[in-house]
Amino acid sequence: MNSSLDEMYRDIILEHYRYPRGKKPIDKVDVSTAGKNPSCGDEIDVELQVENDIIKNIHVDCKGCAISVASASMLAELVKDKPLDEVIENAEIVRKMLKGEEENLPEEFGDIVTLKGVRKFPVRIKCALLAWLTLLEGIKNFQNGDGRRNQIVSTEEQE
Amino acid sequence: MNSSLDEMYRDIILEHYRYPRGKKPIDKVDVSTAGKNPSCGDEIDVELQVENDIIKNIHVDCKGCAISVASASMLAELVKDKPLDEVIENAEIVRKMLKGEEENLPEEFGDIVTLKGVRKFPVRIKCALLAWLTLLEGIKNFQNGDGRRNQIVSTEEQE
Amino acid sequence: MTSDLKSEIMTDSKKLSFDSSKIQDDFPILETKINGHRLVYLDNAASSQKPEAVINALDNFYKTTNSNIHRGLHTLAEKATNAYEHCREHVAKFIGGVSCEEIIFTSGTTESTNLVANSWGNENIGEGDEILITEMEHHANLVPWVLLAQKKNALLRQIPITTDGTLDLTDINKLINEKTKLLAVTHMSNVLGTINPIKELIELAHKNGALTLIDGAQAVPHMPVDVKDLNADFYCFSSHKMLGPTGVGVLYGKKEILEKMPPYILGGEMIREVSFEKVTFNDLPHKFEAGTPNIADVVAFDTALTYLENIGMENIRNHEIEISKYAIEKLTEIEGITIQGPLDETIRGAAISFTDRDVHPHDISTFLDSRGIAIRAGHHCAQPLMKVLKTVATARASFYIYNDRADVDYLAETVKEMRRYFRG
Amino acid sequence: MTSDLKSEIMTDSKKLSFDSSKIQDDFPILETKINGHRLVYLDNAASSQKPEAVINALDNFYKTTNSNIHRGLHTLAEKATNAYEHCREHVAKFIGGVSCEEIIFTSGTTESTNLVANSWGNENIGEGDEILITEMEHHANLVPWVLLAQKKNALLRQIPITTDGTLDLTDINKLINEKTKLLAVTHMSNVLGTINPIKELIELAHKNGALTLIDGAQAVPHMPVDVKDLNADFYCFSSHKMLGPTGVGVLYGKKEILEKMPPYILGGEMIREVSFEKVTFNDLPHKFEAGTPNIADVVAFDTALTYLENIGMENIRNHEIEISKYAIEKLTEIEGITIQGPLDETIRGAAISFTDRDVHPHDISTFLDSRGIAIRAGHHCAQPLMKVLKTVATARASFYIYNDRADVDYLAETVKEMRRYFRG
Ligand SMILES: Cc1ncc(COP(=O)(O)O)c(C=O)c1O
Ligand SMILES: Cc1ncc(COP(=O)(O)O)c(C=O)c1O
Repeated sequence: MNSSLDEMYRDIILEHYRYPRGKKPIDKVDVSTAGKNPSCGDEIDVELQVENDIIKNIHVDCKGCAISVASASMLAELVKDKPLDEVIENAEIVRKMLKGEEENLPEEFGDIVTLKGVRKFPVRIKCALLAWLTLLEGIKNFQNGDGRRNQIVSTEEQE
Repeated sequence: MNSSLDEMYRDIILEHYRYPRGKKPIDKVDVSTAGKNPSCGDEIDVELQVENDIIKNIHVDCKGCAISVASASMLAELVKDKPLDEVIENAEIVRKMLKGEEENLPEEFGDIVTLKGVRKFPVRIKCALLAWLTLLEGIKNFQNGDGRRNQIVSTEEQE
Repeated sequence: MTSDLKSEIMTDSKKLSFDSSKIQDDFPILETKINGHRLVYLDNAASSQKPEAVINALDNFYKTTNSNIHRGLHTLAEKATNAYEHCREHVAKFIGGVSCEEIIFTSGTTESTNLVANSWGNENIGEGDEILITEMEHHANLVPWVLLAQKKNALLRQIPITTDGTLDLTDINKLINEKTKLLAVTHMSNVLGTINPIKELIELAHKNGALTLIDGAQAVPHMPVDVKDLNADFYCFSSHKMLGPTGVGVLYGKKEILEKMPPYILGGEMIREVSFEKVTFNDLPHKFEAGTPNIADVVAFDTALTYLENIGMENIRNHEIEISKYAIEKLTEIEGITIQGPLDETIRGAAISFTDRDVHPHDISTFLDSRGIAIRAGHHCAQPLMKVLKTVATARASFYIYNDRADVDYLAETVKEMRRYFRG
Repeated sequence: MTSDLKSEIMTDSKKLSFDSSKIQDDFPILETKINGHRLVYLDNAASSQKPEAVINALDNFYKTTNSNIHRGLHTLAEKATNAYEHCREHVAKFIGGVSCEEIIFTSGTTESTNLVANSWGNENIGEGDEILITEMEHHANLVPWVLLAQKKNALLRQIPITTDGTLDLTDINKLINEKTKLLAVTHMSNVLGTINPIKELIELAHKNGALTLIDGAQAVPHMPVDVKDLNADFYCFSSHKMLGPTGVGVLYGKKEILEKMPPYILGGEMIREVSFEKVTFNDLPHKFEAGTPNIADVVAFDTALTYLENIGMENIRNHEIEISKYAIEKLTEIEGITIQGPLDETIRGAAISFTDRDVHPHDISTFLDSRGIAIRAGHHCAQPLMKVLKTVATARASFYIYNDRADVDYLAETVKEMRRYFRG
């Protein structure tokens, strides 16, 4: 009973939700982006410290539902110490998985595969996407020499 | 079977429709009014020759359905040689009968009582009213010294 | 004329391209008795009847799925949202495979044309611009343009009609010119039945830089329509004329045009973010669908589309060509009766207007009704056309999938009886 | 928590002012199973469920009466017209005995407010004028005024709310002043449940020469409303929130005001005469009802009104006072849960928003749904209010006639279970 509920809120997700990673503020901020999900009200701030096109440090502050918080927490775990280009590819893989266009994730994605359960709740896919879209926007701005652009990303424009 | 149809199109009505009275043009026109029923398209011209506040002569030209033509024909028959004030009262009685507020008509109204059958067809009441409302408007204009006013009466405004 | 005649001549109906008498069984209302006679419903251009499947779809929605949509996270809200959006996909496919973002649900054709007039028209029509319509437009595709032209000091021009009820294209190259900003034309006339050469007109309009709006209220129910092939910029129609419920209409618009248009009705669901000072709008198509939509009726409209597809729009068109031909034949045989509109069944639909030299259309209608036949009489919301036709009203018999040759025979016989009745 | 609890505590429901469990039998959808549980539908502020009588009314209309209305002379057209107009009379009586000319059918509350903004507002709001709303408005009674104020360079002002979720009337004599042209206020908040002191506000507005529009979408379904006694100039509500079908709304307007207003949607039925140059409009209420209306749903709405009257609006109000009191009691007992809106059940309706200190409303909603409970979570189309409440969303349980104390108990137990689930 309620298998789809428990499939979405897997223990791993609830664990990330209760104890999100990346909460610790970082000293040096090279990229700063905010994202939101207007229809749900989820809000996120993503900050990166970038050295030689590698994410040295990440701070994520997400106010939202369990899914958006857990997804942001998993993101923080995954992208630390990775080159920007690889992170962009990773984000694309997650987007595809959430949309049902990708089934198997590389080993290194770890817990992230548990976000699959969201697919049974189409309205919640946006929540899981929020952190990833915000990160992508930040990287794009950074690569355009505009890492601290003060524009808020909205999931509804980007999906 | 079809009793309500035959009640509306009584033989007398069909007879008036086939051979309408008041068709003959008159020489001296003191009052001239046009009326129409925009939703149906019925149109009527009523012309009066008035002497000492008495309708000496009447010409009615009605293009419309059997009911509006017959009603106009009966009107022509009834009002000839009558004082204007009495005609106004007569028209009011007809209006009341058509609206179901009056059951018995004075003897002199003759065939007009057969218009009662229209009450079973509410959309057609306007047709039966057209000639009477147009006549009333003409008399009103005449009494205001404006018998040839060029404004078209519409049943939909007046009902 | 008794209803016995009906069954006698029923056998003829086999000649039609599908079996209308079988289809009749799907329409519960056709069992109704009207003034002691079986209902012969020939008022389809005003509104069609509904098959049991559509009525059941409504019933089923309210009994199993009903909920408000879009913003809900619970099971019913999701089911209702999916059912609603499924119809949008279906409509998009039905009219030629356009994108869902290009399908806006309205309350009817009238609201669809008004949306374009108020949103696109208000921003894009200016002084001296020309809007081109035809002399055969329904008020829904006329009044918004009359008033917009007045408001903007623009010129409203009309393509005239010939005596056979088709568009007179003699001066078309003057009528469509570089000042023309919009061509708004009916695909099929609700009075004359005429099917207009829309594709050619659209091409000509585009050559002159004008946009095009097609009033498809009478076309989509009766023939295959591919808005992509037509290359229409806007295309409007109503559910209730094509077996669906009342209260639902469609506006198709090309995405790049819709995207630039300001919203029309303001409220919930059409905004992205709002404060007391600032509003940002939602994406297409939601930008144009404010408030709680007519959810249940949209869901049931989906079923109506399926029903029509199962019969096949091509078959429906063929059926109506046959029945028009037969009806025109039968009616023109009757002394005193004149058909208003083209007599060639291949360039017209099955909405057949006629007048009687001696009897007013309202009397015709009342008489036919006493024999169980529902037709419409009046100006059919096309007053300017009536003036062109030099009449105040016509009687109109309009046929659909459940009508057969027996219905035509019964109509013709009853018209004859009617003439005897009134002429004495 | 299993659904057994539900039947165990069912006995309690007798204390309510009428027997909701009997009423439940009239609503077929309530037998639906949601994720293995009986449906407990607490999303009534979004849309209510429909009794069998209303569903049957639709079915019956399409099977016996369906036709387009007004212009038809045949039997079905007349029957359909009568049925449609009968509902208008019924609505006129239902809201206090106004005239039929003052009742305009729209597609919903949203279209009703937009009609007023576009027709009355566009003509009567000018630069420097003030429109006064409140901080608790639904987007339907907010966005039209934000954009109208922008367009006209008018000022949009808001009556603030207090921390207990009622209107803060401290500065009301400044907020309503001689510049105020319109006061547009919700009768009952869809988020907070607050019932506003409409009658006093209307009086104050009138003293200052302003007109008043009341958004009654949440009030008319739940309590007796007499627009004459309130002396409202405009009053709007939706059928789908009061047991009726989707796609029908009402705009009540005082006759002398409606008469002066230009029409809104243009097309058939709303005009008297039209040529290519000139248009004259039909009488009220038809002037505002262009095109084929949502006939079947209006006819079924009539049945919804009868159903409500048979229960009695006073009884419904009492029922909801009782159930609100009980729900507030039960929910406030739960550690971490905060009710948003007044706690005094006598000044509020049964739309009860709450937040959880630890769990996001969307997670609450998804969890409750897994147990068969339908609530809504989000901004409820009241984004500015969310800002005032310093939250991004709330969870909202909204009750109606078929909900009983057992539903409240089950909700409270499931909320507790939900907290255990998410907090670990
Ligand atoms: C207070 C209030 N006003 C207006 C509306 C809009 O009603 P509708 O969506 O039926 O147009 C709603 C319902 O969503 C509401 O709760
Ligand atoms: C050609 C045409 N256009 C527009 C309309 C208006 O459609 P609706 O009344 O559904 O808005 C009609 C139907 O009456 C029509 O026949």
